[in-house]
Amino acid sequence: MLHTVNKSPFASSTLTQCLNHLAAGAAVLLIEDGVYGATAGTGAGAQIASCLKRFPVYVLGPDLEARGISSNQVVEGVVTVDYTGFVKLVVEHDAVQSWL
Amino acid sequence: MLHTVNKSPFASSTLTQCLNHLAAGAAVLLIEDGVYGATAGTGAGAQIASCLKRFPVYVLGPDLEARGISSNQVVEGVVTVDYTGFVKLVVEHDAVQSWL
Amino acid sequence: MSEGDGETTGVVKKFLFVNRKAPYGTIYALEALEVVLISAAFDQDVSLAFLDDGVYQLVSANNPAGIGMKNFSHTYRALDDYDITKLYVERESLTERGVSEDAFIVPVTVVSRAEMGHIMAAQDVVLSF
Amino acid sequence: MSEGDGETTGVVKKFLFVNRKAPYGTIYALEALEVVLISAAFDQDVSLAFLDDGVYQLVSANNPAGIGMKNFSHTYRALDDYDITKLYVERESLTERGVSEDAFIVPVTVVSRAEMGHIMAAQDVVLSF
Amino acid sequence: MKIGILVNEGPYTHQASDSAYQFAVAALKGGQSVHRVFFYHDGVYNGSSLTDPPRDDRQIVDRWSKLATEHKIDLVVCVAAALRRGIREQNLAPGFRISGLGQLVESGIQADRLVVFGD
Amino acid sequence: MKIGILVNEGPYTHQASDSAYQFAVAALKGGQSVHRVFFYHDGVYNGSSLTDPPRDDRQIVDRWSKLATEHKIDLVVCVAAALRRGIREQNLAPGFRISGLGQLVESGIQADRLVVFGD
Repeated sequence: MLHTVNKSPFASSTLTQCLNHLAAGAAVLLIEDGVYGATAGTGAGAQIASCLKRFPVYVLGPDLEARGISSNQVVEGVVTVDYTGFVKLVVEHDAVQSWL
Repeated sequence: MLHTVNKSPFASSTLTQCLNHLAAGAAVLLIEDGVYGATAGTGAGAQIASCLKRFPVYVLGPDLEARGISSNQVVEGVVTVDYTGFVKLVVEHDAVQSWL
Repeated sequence: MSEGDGETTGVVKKFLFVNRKAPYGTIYALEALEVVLISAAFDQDVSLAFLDDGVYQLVSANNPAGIGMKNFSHTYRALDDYDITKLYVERESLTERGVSEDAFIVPVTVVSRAEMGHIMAAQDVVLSF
Repeated sequence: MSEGDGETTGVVKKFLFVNRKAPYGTIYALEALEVVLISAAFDQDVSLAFLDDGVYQLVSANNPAGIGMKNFSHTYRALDDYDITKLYVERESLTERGVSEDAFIVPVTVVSRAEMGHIMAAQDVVLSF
Repeated sequence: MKIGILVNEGPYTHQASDSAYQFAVAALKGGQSVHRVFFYHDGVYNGSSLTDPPRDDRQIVDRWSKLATEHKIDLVVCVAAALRRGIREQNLAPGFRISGLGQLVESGIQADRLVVFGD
Repeated sequence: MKIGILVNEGPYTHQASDSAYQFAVAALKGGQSVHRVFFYHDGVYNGSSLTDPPRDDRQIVDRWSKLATEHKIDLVVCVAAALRRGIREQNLAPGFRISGLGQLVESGIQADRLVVFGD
C-alpha cells in the first residue's frame, strides 16, 4: 500500500496518524504541504527518520522546490521523486491510500 | 479580544495555538468543530480547564447539540451560549480574532 | 440498479471507505456516505473505517436542528439493509476523544490501531474524502 | 485610489492580517496578500503577523514552477513601497519548523509568542484567512 | 452597533457560511446592524444563482438573498476571487453584488466589529 | 495500467486539482492510461466554464478540457455534488460530463489503481 500525506505535520495530526497505521509492504509519499514533514531537525523529521527504519519514504520534488526546501534540508534516506516517480510508485504498489 | 476557534483540537493544532496567544482581556469561544475541545476528560479539555483559571471560555450550544455533546460532558466552568450570546460576546469585546 | 451492471459484472474488489473527519463542520462525512450507499449496488466487498474525528460521525445524539442542518445519522442505520456490515472503529481514536461505542447509532467492530492498519493494508481500493 | 476616499477619511484603525497557513498548498496566503495590498490605499495602521505555517510564506527560495504555479514571494517586497513595514514573525514557529529568518525574502521583526499575543491584543480589526 | 462579516468558504462544504448566516440573523434580532457581508476566497460561491440543493436541505444561497432583501443587507462578492472561481453577473444570485476588495477593508474601518468565518 | 483519479477540491483554492492534473499528465507520458477523472465535493467546480483567472496564472479548467480532448480522458462531474454547488450543463466546460456517483465506484472496479486528491 502506498500512503500519501498532503498536510503539514505542524498544523495537522495526519502525518502522525498515517505513520501509526503502516503495515507490511507500506511506503509513504509526502506531497503538497506534506513535504514539510521531510524537514530534518524537526519533530516531524524525527518521526520520518524513525519510520525509515521499517518503510521507504518518498517526497515529491516539485513540491519541495515550490516551498524552497533544498535537498540538504531533507531527512537522510528520504527519496525525492518527480511526478513520473509518483506514477511509478502508484503502479508498483497494489493500492493507494490518501490521508486527507 | 474575543478569540474564536472552529477546528477540532484532535485534528488541528489551532486550539493550542490560540490558547498560547491569549493576553489580558481575552475570552475564547469554541464554535463548529471547535466545540469538541470542550469535552471533559480529554487532553483538549485539560487545556481548556487550565485556560479557565485566567480567561473565560464559552462554547456555542447549537454546535454542541449538533454533535451530540451533552452539557454534562462539557468541562466545568465553560459557559454555553447560543447565537444571541455569540453576538453579545462580539459586542462586549473590542475586537474579534478568528483562528482559522 | 443499472449502475451495477455492465463491464463490472463478476469483479469483486475490497473497497474501504476511510472516515477521518467530523460531521457537520464540513460536508465530507455526508457526501462520503452517499458514495457508500451507491457502492452497495455494485456487489463489492465494502468496509468502512472510522478513525480520528471520523468516530464522531456515529454518535447517535447528534441533533443539528439548531444549526439548520439535516440529521443524517440515521442513514448509517440503512447500511445494514444494503448488506454493508463491516464497520470498523479505532479504539485509540475513541479513547483520545472520550467517546464510547455505547453512544453509537449502529453496531460496530472496535479494533486496535494495529488491526486498523492491517485492515487498510488488505484493501484493493481505498476511498478517502 | 478612489477606494480610500469617502466616508472612511480620517479614521485610522489598527489592522492586523494574521497569516498561519503555508503557501501553495492552498490559496489563502496569496489571496490574503491581495487584501493587504488593497488596504494600503486606505491609510490605516497595518501590521502583518506570521506564525505557525504562515512563516513558510516568507521563504525566499520558493520556486513553484514545477507545480505550475506563479511565484508570489516577490510581492512581499512590494509591501515596503506601500509603507507596510510592520511584519512580525513568531520565533517559536520558526524554531519548531527549523526555519531561519535569514531565509526570508524581506526584513521582518522576530517576536516571541508572548509578544505576538500582545500585538494581537492591541488591534482594532483582525483579518484571518 | 455595526457589525461587518467576512465569509471565506463556500456553501455546504464548510459550516462557515451557515455560522455566518446564523450569526447575522441573531445580530439583526438583537438590534445590531449588519454593515456588510463580504464573500472572499471560496466564499464567493455563496453568490451562485445556479445551486440546486436537495429540497429537504437548507437553501443557503436563497436565504442569503432573502436576508439581503428583508433587511437591506449589503452582500458583496469579491471580483478577483469570483473571476477565478466562475462567479459572474450572469450567475449571480439576487441581492448580491460584485465589487473590489476595498469593500472589505472599508467594512473593517466603518463597522464597529468585523467577524470572520472560514475554514 | 489503467489509473482512475478522484479530485475532491475545487481549482485554485487547494492544490489537489493541480496535483491531480500533473499526475495525470505524467501517467499519460509514462504510457499508462487514465481510466477516468471523477470530480466530487468541491471538485465539481473544476468543471465550471465561467472561471476567468488572471492571464499569467495557470488556466485550470481549460487545461482539463484540453487533456480530455487530446487524450480522450473521461472527465465526470458528480451530479449531486454539482447541483448543490451550482454546476449544471449550462456552465459546464467542454470535455466534462455530469453523471452519477456510480461512475466513481465503477472506476474503482475497472481501473487497476484509484488515486485520490483532496484537502
